[in-house]
Amino acid sequence: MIHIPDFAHATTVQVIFCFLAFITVITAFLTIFSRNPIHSAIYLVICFFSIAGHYLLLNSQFLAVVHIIVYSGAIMILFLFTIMLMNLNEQREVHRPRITRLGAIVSFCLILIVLITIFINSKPIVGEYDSTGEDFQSIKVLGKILLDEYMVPFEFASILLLVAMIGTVLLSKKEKLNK
Amino acid sequence: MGNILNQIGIENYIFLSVVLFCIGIFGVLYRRNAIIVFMSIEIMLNAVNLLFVAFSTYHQDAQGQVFVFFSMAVAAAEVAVGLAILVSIFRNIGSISIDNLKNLKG
Amino acid sequence: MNVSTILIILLIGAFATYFSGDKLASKVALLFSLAALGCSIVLLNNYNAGENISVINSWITQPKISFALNADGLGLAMVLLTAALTPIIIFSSFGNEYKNAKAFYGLILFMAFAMTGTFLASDGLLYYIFWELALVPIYFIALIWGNGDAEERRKAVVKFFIYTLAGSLFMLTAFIYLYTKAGSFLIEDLYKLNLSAFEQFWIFLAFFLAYAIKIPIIPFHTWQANVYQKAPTVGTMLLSGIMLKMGLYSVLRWQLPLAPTAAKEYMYIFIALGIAGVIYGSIVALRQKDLKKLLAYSSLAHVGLIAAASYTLTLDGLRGAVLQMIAHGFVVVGLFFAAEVIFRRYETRNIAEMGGIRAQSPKFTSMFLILVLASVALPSTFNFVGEFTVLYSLSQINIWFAILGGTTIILGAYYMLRMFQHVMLGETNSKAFADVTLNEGISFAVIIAVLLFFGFYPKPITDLITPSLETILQVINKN
Amino acid sequence: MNTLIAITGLGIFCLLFEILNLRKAIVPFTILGLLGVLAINFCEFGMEQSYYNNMITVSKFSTSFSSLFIVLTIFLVALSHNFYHNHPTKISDYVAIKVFLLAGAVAMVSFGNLAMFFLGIEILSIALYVLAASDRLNIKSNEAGMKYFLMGSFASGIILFGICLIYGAMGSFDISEIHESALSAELPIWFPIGMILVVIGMLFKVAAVPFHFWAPDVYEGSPALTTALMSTLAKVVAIATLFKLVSGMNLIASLDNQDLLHTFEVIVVVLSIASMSVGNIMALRQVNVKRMLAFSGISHAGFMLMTLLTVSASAGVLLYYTAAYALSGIAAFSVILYVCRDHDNEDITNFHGLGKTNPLLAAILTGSLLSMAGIPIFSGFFAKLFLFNQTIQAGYIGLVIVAVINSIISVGYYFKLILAMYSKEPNQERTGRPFLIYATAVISIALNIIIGLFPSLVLDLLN
Amino acid sequence: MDTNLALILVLTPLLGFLVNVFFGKSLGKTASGAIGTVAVAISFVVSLLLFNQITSTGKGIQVTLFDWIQISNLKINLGFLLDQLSVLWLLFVTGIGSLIHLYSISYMHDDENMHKFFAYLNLFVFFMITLVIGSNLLVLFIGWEGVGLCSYLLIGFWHKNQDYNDAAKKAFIMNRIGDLGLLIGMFIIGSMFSTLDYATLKTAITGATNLNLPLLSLAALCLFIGACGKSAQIPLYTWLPDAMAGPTPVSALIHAATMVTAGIFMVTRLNFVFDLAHDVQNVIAIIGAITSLVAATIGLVQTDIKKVLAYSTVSQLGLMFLALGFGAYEVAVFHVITHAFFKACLFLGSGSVIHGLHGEQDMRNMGGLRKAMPITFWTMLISSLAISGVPFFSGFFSKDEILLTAFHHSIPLYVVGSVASIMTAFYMFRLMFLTFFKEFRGTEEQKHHLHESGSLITIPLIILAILATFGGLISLPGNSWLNHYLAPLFTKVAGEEHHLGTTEYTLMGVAVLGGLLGILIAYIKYFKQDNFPESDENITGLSKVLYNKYYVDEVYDAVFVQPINSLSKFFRDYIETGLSALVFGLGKVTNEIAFQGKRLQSGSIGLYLFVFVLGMCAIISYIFLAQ
Repeated sequence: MIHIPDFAHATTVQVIFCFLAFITVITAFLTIFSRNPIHSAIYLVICFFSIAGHYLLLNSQFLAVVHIIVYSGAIMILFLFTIMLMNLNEQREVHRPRITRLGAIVSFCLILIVLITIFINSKPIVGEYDSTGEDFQSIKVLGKILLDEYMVPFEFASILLLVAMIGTVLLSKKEKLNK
Repeated sequence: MGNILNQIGIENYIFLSVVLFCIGIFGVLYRRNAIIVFMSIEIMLNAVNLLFVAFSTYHQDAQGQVFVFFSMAVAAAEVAVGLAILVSIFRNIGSISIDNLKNLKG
Repeated sequence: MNVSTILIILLIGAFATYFSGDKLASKVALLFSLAALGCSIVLLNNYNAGENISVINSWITQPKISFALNADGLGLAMVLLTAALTPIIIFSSFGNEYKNAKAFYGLILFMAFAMTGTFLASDGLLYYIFWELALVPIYFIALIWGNGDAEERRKAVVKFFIYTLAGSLFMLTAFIYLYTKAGSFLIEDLYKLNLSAFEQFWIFLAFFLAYAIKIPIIPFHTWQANVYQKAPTVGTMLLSGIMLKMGLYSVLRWQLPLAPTAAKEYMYIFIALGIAGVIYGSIVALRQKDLKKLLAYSSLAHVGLIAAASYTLTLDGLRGAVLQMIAHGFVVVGLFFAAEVIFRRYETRNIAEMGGIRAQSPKFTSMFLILVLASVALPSTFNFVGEFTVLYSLSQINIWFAILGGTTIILGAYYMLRMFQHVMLGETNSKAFADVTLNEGISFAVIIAVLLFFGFYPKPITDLITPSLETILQVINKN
Repeated sequence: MNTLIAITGLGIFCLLFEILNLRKAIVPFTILGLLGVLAINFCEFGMEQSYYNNMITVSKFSTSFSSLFIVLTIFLVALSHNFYHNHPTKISDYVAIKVFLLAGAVAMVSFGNLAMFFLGIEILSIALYVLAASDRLNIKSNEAGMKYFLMGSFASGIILFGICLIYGAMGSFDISEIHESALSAELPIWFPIGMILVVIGMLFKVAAVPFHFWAPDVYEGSPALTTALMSTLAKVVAIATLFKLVSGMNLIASLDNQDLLHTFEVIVVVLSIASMSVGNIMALRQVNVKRMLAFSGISHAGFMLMTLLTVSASAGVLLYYTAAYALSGIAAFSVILYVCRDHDNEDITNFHGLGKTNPLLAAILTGSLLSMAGIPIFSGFFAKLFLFNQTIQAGYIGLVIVAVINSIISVGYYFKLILAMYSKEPNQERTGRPFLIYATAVISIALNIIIGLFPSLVLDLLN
Repeated sequence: MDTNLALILVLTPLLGFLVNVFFGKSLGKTASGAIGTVAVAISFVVSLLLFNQITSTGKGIQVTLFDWIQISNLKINLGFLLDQLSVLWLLFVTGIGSLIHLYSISYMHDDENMHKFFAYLNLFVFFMITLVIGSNLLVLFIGWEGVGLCSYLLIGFWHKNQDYNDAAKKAFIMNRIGDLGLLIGMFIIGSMFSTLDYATLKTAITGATNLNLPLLSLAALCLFIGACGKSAQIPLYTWLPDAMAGPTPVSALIHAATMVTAGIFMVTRLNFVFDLAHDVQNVIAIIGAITSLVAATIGLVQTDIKKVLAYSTVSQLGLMFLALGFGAYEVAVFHVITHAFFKACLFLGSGSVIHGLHGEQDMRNMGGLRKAMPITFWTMLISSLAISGVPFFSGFFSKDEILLTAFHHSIPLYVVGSVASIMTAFYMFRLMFLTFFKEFRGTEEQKHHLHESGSLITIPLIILAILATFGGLISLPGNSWLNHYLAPLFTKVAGEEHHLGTTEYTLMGVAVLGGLLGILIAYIKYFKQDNFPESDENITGLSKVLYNKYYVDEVYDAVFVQPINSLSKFFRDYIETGLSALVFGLGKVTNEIAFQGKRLQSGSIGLYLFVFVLGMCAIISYIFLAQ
């Protein structure tokens, strides 16, 4: 069952969680509903920051930092850069048929209801969450795992980035056509 | 310090993620502006990342967090390629509305 | 030396023909087909001498599929039919000029290869493969070298292909189902199966669909007339002379023994269907304007009778069916060749535009008439032997079957003589009609000789096929 | 593992060649290199081994599928020479991307950890997005790239969500651990949900109904060589990976444990039927050959999905089917590349009279289409045979009958192309006999026939 | 020795046929005619030898050549049986055959295809011999269908005329209807007794204790249908008058003397079967009587000389069947023989007339030929007297025996037969008067060319006239050589001869008077009163019905031919197209679905993703929420 927080006796952590969750959801919605892409981008950044807040709440500081750097920093800048480049800030979306919106809303509700129902129906987790007390998410541990156990995927991710890089170059490179 | 999930519960993280993920899906379906659609996909990926971290705490295991790094790398690569494609479309047809992409059909 | 030799000769022949170039192709093809004929005669000799000429090699281990060729009397008889008709068909085409002849003759030999394989295969899957392989060459022969309006031909040929393929795929399903029961595709193992009546019913039906379309039995015949009409005559000969015998042969070899209970239970329905085909085909043939179409419907009527006989499950029925298959194979090839001979001179197949040929070409007329008479089963031709046996077997089941089936001798005479009258007789035609050339004459002569010889002395064939038919009947009656 | 390393190295060499200005050597070198990789891969065959904390697991399954991928890539690289003739400055990029794509593909069938799987599929996808959009001045190519990208990342998101739920249930990304704990009684519902989401994501990649809509549009819009890649390599990789996921993570047993197996099988049957039917029926009215082959690919996906019903026994069958399908696809596409090289579309009219102007190519295309239609001696027939056999043995005779009906429908459109080649008059001159295209076509159709005549060669690898 | 003799007998005509087919044209007309004639003559000589042998030994000769058709329970040999019956038939077949061949040399001399004519005639003789001497029903069937074929070929000999071809086709098809009956009869007999061999069959039937008589009757009925077709009985008789389209020697040989008697031969051959089937015998008698009456009435008003003879033939055949129906096989055989003589003579005579008039066959355009063609006139007169039953000519004895037999069994049938006989006398002499008396009514041109035919034509006429006169001697009432000769064939008491009592003599007298009455009426009407038949359009009333043969052809056409043709059209235009459309329809429906499906594939990413999400929802909820 849904664990309904007892607001009267809510702990600080619970209040923070609710607040952050609220911000996350609202800004995510606003990202979608904003007419102006720049506004969307701003809302998205806020959304990402709130997610970083969740990470902090879960005590994974390193990840939060990386998240902010990658998303709010790199990716968002990329988005904004593109928006500027295309001069889209005031572009109104052309005719958006009602059927599309209806379809979107229907599928949103549907998938949400289905997923939520399944998770509600599932066996609840009972008892205490175990806490080994061991350090499992400090930079040190993460580094060990990433560069030792997960070395191959780590290297492989470089290939992923290489491919993305070559691809982007390929897509943007002008060439002399010798037809 | 005890497990933080004792105070919040893993279910709530799941629900939050699901809601966020569905908002992402909704965005993809709802908007016709390709950039916003990209952003919606980012929301979807972030919803999953959040859940990864929650599960990582749940299992007291760092692998989930490590996976988030990969996920971020993937997201970055995708966005790069996606925007490159978008730019080239914009150069060709001067619009980024995905409604204009209906030449291929039937 | 075993039966695979024939297959190898034909296959090599197909490639050799293709690589010999357009000019030589027809001769090379003839040579190889004659070699195959010689080889099959030698094999027949060896077989009669008691030598083992079968082959069995394992091919695919999982699922277990063997390269098994078994030549019993029935198989050999059909192989001989194929081997004898192929050179005749090739030789009969010498009067025509074909574009890209190397491919044309190569395909003919390839088709002969596949059909021979079908008659020999004793592994269900191998059989199926040959069965399907035979379909591809005739598709191209009809498509590329056919005649008439290209669009209509395309339609007819594609319909033919899809239709026959549709039927055979259900057969494949049935085979696979049998395999899951028997663990092998070998015919002996399949014969040993004891299936429930329900299973047998469906298997019988699946096989029936394949064969009913191929033979064809009404109402699955709609592809036939159009394809016969549109295909080049060589293709029509291959189709009607040999290929539809594949269907009939398969009824005997596969369908009946694999589902004997169903065969016995539904016998009457299928006999009735065959006989309905006889009457229907004959009646439709009456009012055909196109010579080849008329012959196609006549073929429909004849094979209906053969099919009906096959389903009687009596030795007479099976034997009559086989005899009639062979006889019909020869006669129908001859008749289509006659149509081609006329076409070479008049460039038409429309009966209304013919007539009055007899006065100009007595030799051709005589040969044509003999073929017509053989086709209506005049005693002293091979067809009579077959038809008599067939009708006799039907009369043993129910006298009405024989009476209704026997209308073929009345209706057959009606449409064939009517056709002969309008094509050959009447006031001398204003267009000149050269009498048959030597080449054409030889083809006719060979066919006629065969028909007459076996008309009086069918014993060699009867002796050849009877033991294997008895074996099949034993399997049918095992429980 | 060595295979993966070698492939990656080869990709980097390709990039180096561009820098060293050895453009002309790229294609031959890559082909030779890939042949070497193939040899390395062969050496690994039969050695059950896992590398680097079980990140990569080499098994018969992975090596045999990897070999297939490598062979396909060799063909695709060989075809690149002529295809990118007009883009000399980009050829290294193209070839390198294909080689990296191969690396992703190999990772997808030999992963031992879901991280490798995810990275592999992303490398594959991103490479494909790029290749689809690579004709940057062509709006259709752009559109294809965009559509593929949007839907692909959407699907990636779903796969990621699935992986996340699996992790949530298992606490691990390791395949062998998941395999073991999949049968535990206290398994949270997250695992099957996650698995189903992953499966759905993969179904998107293999273009099964109802996740197939991207395929025709993307196939049509992409440059022909990319379409060849998608319809052969990418599809084969996706289905192999799907199979490995389902078998490797013990999904069937786990579902059985939770009484969900029946509904899952129903879903598979329904999707398989739907894919076959939709693919075949929709293909009937297509005039663009690539689009037609896209729908044909959808229907073949439906056929291949049937293997999921008999996971324990059908790895060999799947390998055979994919090999047969991909080889005939390569043969078909090499002819299409030849015929349509000077056209901006791939309409059937371009094929008119090919039987007269280029009989060899026409014969090869005919052969490959016959193989796809399942006419004997071509391996496509045996593929269907083994598949049907397997499925009937599992008791799904109804499914097989539907499959049979679909095979019949499929003949309708395959023969449309054959008809165009043989029964229409040529409408253009076709000059030039590019060696690599001819060689690729001949070799691939020859391989197709060889494995048709000796199916045990392939079939017994995994039995 | 016997085998060789039998083979020579059979194969000589075949050889003649082959020689004429392959070399006839180059040999020239006379040579080919000579070869044809000699071939048959040799057979005739062989027949004589065999006849000699049979009469001396009294035993039949059985010759077996080889196995022919194998059927599980019955094995059919290709073999010959030469016994009294077959040798008798052989004698007149080859004998009359030789004469007609001889006649044809002259008659057909102007025809460019004369070698073919002789080839066909030889082929006919070959098949006829096979029919007669076959040792089992199936060999008989070879000949049976073979003669049908030759009949087809010879009726349509002048193949440029499509009407003749139609007649030929009609003959063949009508025969085939009968043949089907014969086949079915054979099947029944084969399955009952496991043999088709006459000798074995006879022992089987006579020795059997509990026969399935109804089934045997059915077999007999079927066999009789076969005989009806071949011997032109109701309802299958209409082909025979049309068959007159062929050259006259053909009509004489095939359609009067030999082939049409095959039915009688077969019934006589299988007398032991028919003896057991009394109902069928009654049917045979009734049909025979009706046929003879109907044909005779039609014959009354025909104006074509050959048509008159044709209907006369049908009528006479009817009389023979009347006899068969009463089990009086030897009587029927006797009439067959005498009929062969006088009818052949009549046909050849009419041929001579037609030859003299260059193809004119309408009696309205003849007359007064007596002087120009005396030999023809006299021979025909003799034959007419014979057929009319004038005493002491052959026909008198045979016809009288039939009527006697009929009288003993059934008075009504006797009356019918007698009326038919009177009519016969009438129309025969009508023919004679119209043709040979009065003035010539043809054109001047024809008149100018009138002449008696050559000796090759007249010699056969004379021989046949002699035979027609004295042929009756072989079976004189009270002392019948024929009956003794045939006795071994029959199971019943051999030819229960009628004792010549008062009744018999009275009946004889009545018959003679009847015949004379017929002649008298004809004399009054066509000689005294100078009537001659109206031209076609002026014929009215009953005559018109008769002249148009009771409209039987039209009825058959409307009842059988037209429905089959319209059925054929219906099948072709509707059922075939319908079935075809059904198959194509499946394809069309699939195509239509595809067309609708294409609209779903609209190119919109939104839609694609929407379906994606819906599919995902459906799958997840089905798996996890369905329980």
